[in-house]
Amino acid sequence: MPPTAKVPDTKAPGRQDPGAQAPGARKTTYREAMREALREALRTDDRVFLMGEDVGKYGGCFGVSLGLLEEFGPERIRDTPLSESAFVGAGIGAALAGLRPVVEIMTVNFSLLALDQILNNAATLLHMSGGQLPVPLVIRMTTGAGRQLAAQHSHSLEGWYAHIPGIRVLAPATVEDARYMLAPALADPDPVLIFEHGSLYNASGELPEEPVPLALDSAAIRRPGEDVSVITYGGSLPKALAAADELATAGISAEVIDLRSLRPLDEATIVDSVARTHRAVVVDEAWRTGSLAAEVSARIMERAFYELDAPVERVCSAEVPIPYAQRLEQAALPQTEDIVAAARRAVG
Amino acid sequence: MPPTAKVPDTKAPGRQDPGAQAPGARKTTYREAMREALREALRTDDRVFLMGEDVGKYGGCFGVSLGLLEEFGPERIRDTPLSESAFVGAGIGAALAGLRPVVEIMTVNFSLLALDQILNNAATLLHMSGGQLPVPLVIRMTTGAGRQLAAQHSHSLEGWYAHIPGIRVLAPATVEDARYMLAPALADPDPVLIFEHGSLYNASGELPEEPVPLALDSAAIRRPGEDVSVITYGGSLPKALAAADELATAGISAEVIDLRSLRPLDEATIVDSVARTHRAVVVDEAWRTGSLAAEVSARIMERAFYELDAPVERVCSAEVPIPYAQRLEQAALPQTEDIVAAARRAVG
Amino acid sequence: MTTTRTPSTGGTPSTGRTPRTGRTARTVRRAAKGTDARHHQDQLFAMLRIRRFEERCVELYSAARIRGFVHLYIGEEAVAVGVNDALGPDDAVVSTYREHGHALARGLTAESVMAEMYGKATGCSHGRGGSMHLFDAALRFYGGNAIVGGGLPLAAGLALADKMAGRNRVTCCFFGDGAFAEGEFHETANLAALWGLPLLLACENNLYAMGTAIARAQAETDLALRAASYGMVSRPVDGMDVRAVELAARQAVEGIREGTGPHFLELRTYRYRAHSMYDPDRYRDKTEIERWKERDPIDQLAARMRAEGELTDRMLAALDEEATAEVDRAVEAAEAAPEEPVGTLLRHVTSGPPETAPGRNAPRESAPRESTQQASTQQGVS
Amino acid sequence: MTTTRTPSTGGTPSTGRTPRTGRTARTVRRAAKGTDARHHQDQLFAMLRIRRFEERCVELYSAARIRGFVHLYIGEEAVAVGVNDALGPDDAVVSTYREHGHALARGLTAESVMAEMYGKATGCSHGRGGSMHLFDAALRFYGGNAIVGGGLPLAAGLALADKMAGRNRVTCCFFGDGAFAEGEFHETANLAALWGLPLLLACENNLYAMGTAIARAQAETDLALRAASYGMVSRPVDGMDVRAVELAARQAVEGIREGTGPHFLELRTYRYRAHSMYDPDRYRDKTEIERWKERDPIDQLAARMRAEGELTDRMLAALDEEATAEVDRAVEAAEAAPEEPVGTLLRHVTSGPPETAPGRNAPRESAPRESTQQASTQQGVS
Ligand SMILES: Cc1ncc(C[n+]2csc(CCOP(=O)(O)OP(=O)(O)O)c2C)c(N)n1
Ligand SMILES: Cc1ncc(C[n+]2csc(CCOP(=O)(O)OP(=O)(O)O)c2C)c(N)n1
Ligand SMILES: [Mg+2]
Ligand SMILES: [Mg+2]
Repeated sequence: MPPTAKVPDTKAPGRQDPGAQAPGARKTTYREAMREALREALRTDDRVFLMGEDVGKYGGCFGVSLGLLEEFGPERIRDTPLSESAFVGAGIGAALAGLRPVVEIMTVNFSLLALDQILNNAATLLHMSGGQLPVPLVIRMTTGAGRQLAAQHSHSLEGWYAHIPGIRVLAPATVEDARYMLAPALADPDPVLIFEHGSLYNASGELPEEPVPLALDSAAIRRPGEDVSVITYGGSLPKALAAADELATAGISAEVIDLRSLRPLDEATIVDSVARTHRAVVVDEAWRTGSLAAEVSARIMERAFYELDAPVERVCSAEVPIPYAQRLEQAALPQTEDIVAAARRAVG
Repeated sequence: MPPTAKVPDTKAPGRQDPGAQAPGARKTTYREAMREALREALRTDDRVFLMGEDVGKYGGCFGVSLGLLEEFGPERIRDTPLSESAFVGAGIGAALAGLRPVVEIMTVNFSLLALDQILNNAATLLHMSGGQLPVPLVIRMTTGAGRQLAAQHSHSLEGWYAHIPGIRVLAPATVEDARYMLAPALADPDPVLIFEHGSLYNASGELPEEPVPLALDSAAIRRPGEDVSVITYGGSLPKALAAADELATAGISAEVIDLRSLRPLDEATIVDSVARTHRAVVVDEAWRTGSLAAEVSARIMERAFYELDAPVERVCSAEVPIPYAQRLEQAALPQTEDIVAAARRAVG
Repeated sequence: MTTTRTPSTGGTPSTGRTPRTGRTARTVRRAAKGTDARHHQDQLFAMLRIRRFEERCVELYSAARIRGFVHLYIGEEAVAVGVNDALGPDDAVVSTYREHGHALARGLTAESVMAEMYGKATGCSHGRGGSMHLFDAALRFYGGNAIVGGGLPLAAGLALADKMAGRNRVTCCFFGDGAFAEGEFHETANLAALWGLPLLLACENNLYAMGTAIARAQAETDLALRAASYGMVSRPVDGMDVRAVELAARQAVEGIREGTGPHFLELRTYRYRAHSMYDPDRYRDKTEIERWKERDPIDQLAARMRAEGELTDRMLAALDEEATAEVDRAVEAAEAAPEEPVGTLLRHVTSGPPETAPGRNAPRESAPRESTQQASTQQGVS
Repeated sequence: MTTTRTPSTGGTPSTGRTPRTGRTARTVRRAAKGTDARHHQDQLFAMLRIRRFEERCVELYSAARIRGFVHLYIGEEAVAVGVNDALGPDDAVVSTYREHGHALARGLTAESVMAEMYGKATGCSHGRGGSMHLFDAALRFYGGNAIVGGGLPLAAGLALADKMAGRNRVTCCFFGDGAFAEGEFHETANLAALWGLPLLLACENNLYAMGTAIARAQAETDLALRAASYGMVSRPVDGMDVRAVELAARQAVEGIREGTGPHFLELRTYRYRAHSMYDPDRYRDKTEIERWKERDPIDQLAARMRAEGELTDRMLAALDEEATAEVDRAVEAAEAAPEEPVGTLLRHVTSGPPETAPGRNAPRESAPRESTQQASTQQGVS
């Protein structure tokens, strides 16, 4: 018998048809889409402010907030000292006191210094206080490897955050999600963490002129398919789509699912897909052991075991601190050909 | 096809027969067993010292190090200020410089403040330096809930640590393991984390007079059985054994596996057991999503899918910051009856 | 010293949420000579109330009516009462796991605190928090934090929000001498001083962090001196003298309201009891404890009031009786109060319905939000 | 100032591991008048060597021969060279991601550093580390840390081990003005001062943390003053003057060896280049950079040596040529060096054979340990 998991009441389908663009669609980058989202939030809600290391004068360590200081001033585009614990905690306090802070941690690697604040305060205050203290805080950070930044700058720890009850964890993988996830995140009364894979900032895509109201807790089927479900998120989505292309040439029809929300997980979409394809490959840039991919695999075990024609495959990073040398780094990370190989094994 | 996991060369079976006691066995507690292990290490190796908050005059927040200050003095039983990041980092540095520190973090809850040091330095230095800098450090901490200590003092985050390449993660669940895991941990050239479940300190058990050489990376079958494999570790072991007793009265023969090592996982013992029982229940006090139980389930999926007669069940904590009120707390934690129910579901 | 700026919550329990049904004491208070005398009586009562409450906790803990980690404040009452008397109802308080005194001084009822320690539904945190996690959003009492130093960054954020919103409010954060060594103190002190935040850093230096004496934890034991190095106004205060505490806190709060940024008070005090109910207290000389008891904050204030003709034995007995009666009622109410139904286990994990992936015993129905919730969200800026 | 206590490694590259094949320069040096003059030449050479190395890095980065994050030290050379000259071969150095200068001054060869940046097998970290993670256990150069402030606790531990083992060694930890705000600085400073650790806290105050000027990050910008509040000997130093740096570092190291506990140096310096190769440097006034360049450490030392008759144009040209030649050879060697085979991916994750649960591309055979490994484990206490 499956466990008593419950599909959230607020569930609404994510956009599952990225091919169909609204007329007047325009090309932009993931970075610019994030910036537009921030600008919109800052313009429409006085309570919103952006805080973090070098978000102001420097323009954000990956250039996301460039130009915002000039428009909104140093109070609302607030540079902080190198004090991750203090400024994340300050974000929590400011949220408690009615503001809507967007806190930027440069990368997930440094977020460990603020993890106590995130787990023990942000995620916990509502419950510990018996419902008195919601924390409407958004924390953004870059994640992932692939740019030869070596062992201390290449972690994919979003899976850890997905373990924490009380927070929502998002991983926008498309320009559209980068543009439109922030507004509902800010509207959420509880803490929301947004993970932006560093390799995506320069990715470009079409954006419809009209705002797209996005449901935060549904996965999106980025490519429908019949033979195998390739389940992934964030920076691995382009690789999964490339793998699906390649598999198609070999006559294997892969369905590519972008989780979008890492907590809560959209179990229904996953299970529904596996019930159709009977095979699944989970792609996750984190180290294999204890990865989010393990959770997805376990959920499929629990909810779709009798649908499976083959064991769920995981394609993850090698269990090694990410090395600097390009060949070693690439060897450590999940690659398109690994996904193809795993899908082929699954299909048998 | 299963992934290319490799059974470690050093593998030797753990003691799988806790019933047979050596003559001259004596009763002791888990707490005393830990203390004896520390005392032995301090006596036999000058390089060993114990460092942490209140390990000295106070005797350790759970009384483990009581009396050691008197025997070994304040240099080697070293009280620290409340500075988790600094004293854990200092342990790393001292290990690099040839000492063999045992660092005590009062509880896993506070270890988040030192997580950057553990992940980015202890676990990573050997690799980043191309093999030049092994870190022979042991870190001990208490974990787990069940004593009404509420949301900030009841975490079971050892699963997070099991995600980190470069470290070994141990969870002694028996008096014997409490007594004999420390020596091989100290002999390991790499960082070893030892998680002691707070509910075990007062547990008592028999200890043979002769030292028991323990293999660190093998799981132990604490109770052989045929119908279902109950896989667990640490503070949940007593509950799993109680569940097995109860199942036995209903004619269900449960094999109880104590993982002992959370990283590396002894996949061989798990797979071997499941290949015999064809059913598995994983019990883990952590929050369900992203728990170590997910990893065990995913490994069984990958290595023993075709052996399974039913989906692997997980019995974990409810996804809620652990509440103070006794009934709520107990409702949040895995209980013997939950394990029984899961095993019954698995057996069908 | 006048009480004109004294807010009506907190340490002056004749108003606010504290039920004051002790007829005798009220009569006594009415008979008091002037404003000062009355204020002193209020302070005496506030300290007695905390003391009696915690003495009862000892008994209840031994009887296993309350559980978990319980940290007593006995001996340190002047700090909570004196500081709270300097704060207004719009100000905020962030506290520690040793926070019964702060909570009671802030105006939480003994009943709601006691019920919380019983883990009952009527507790101020609906039984989720216990002794270490008392909250009251309406009183701007932000808990209750069991991570040493964990409240400091949060307090800076509350202060930041006030500053950004142009509200002339103060956030007071209590923390211990032990917490001073945590990185969080340093990061918060720097941030607060850098940004000129309206933050009162109230360091309760009781000379020990668990079993570790301050000289074995701090390279520089003059904490006020160390704090001053951040460019904050900073001073040591006799934390056993409620008047000294109140005066220093008032000056600090005034300075903060005038925009001089964060202030630091090193409140030198002492806990008579062990660190927690688990602690066998092996690390202190018993004579040290006795010496501090000679400067007991309640005895000191009572003696001074007597000398100034503000207190008679009868008045003291009446105040004490009232405090005891309130505690009695709190215990009675807590004993009688209902427990939170197990079916509510997943409530308050998120603000919406319970999360997607509940564990065991997950109730399938979503739970309505609490009314207190509204009070706290109404504090929005715009 | 004499050089009697000058160790033979590090900033005096005529010994140690730095290959000195430049015949001209050696001849020049031999001709130098006395010990002082020779020492100054060594320092000049050491700074030139770092400068030329990093100028080449700029080119190589543009040509995509080296990758990742690269942080240049240009302008700050006097700090690395002056401090290292005060350290002995048994002392230890812990550094940051901006550590080419520290590594080269410590005596790592340009070749091993360059090869590391190329990600080659001959690199000092076997290609695992890159620019931000240079290591050399034999030289007690403990890296290379890309977490701001992350090296501080580790350095305290190295110093603690020395103190416990009764070894009269010093650990020097470099970190920036930005790192000063991290909790790790505070915790480490307190711990080191409390325990009297033989630790030299070498704070490189280059006025910026990425794009954040010090006044926008530190409530008290006089960092030496702040550090003194921990009860450490602490002083500001002109970090553009290698002699001033060496003198201050020598005094500090002597004090530390005499058992006076940790010392703090605020080395006031400036980076000419952007924070990293990614940084468009929008946050600084170009005239500010020009003003600092007028106090260039290499030019300053050269001018002083000229005035003292210790340097001629020809000598300078020869030194420069030698530095350039070493860098040329390093680049050549790095270009030619082999890459680490992909099959070694899982090597060095643990000291034993690769872990149980490798990910993709896991080699099935276990890998032998490196020989450098032995050097570092031989440092055991007993
Ligand atoms: C980060 C962290 N480390 C350790 C503990 C365990 N602990 C609880 S209270 C305490 C002592 C704190 O001392 P101090 O700050 O002086 O406050 P006091 O208890 O004296 O009021 C310790 C070590 C904790 N709760 N959090
Ligand atoms: C904990 C952490 N936070 C943020 C960063 C990103 N970062 C790298 S260097 C740097 C600035 C550090 O400034 P400083 O300490 O003054 O050293 P400098 O670069 O000036 O030498 C920042 C913010 C990081 N690497 N680690
Ligand atoms: Mg204290
Ligand atoms: Mg700097």
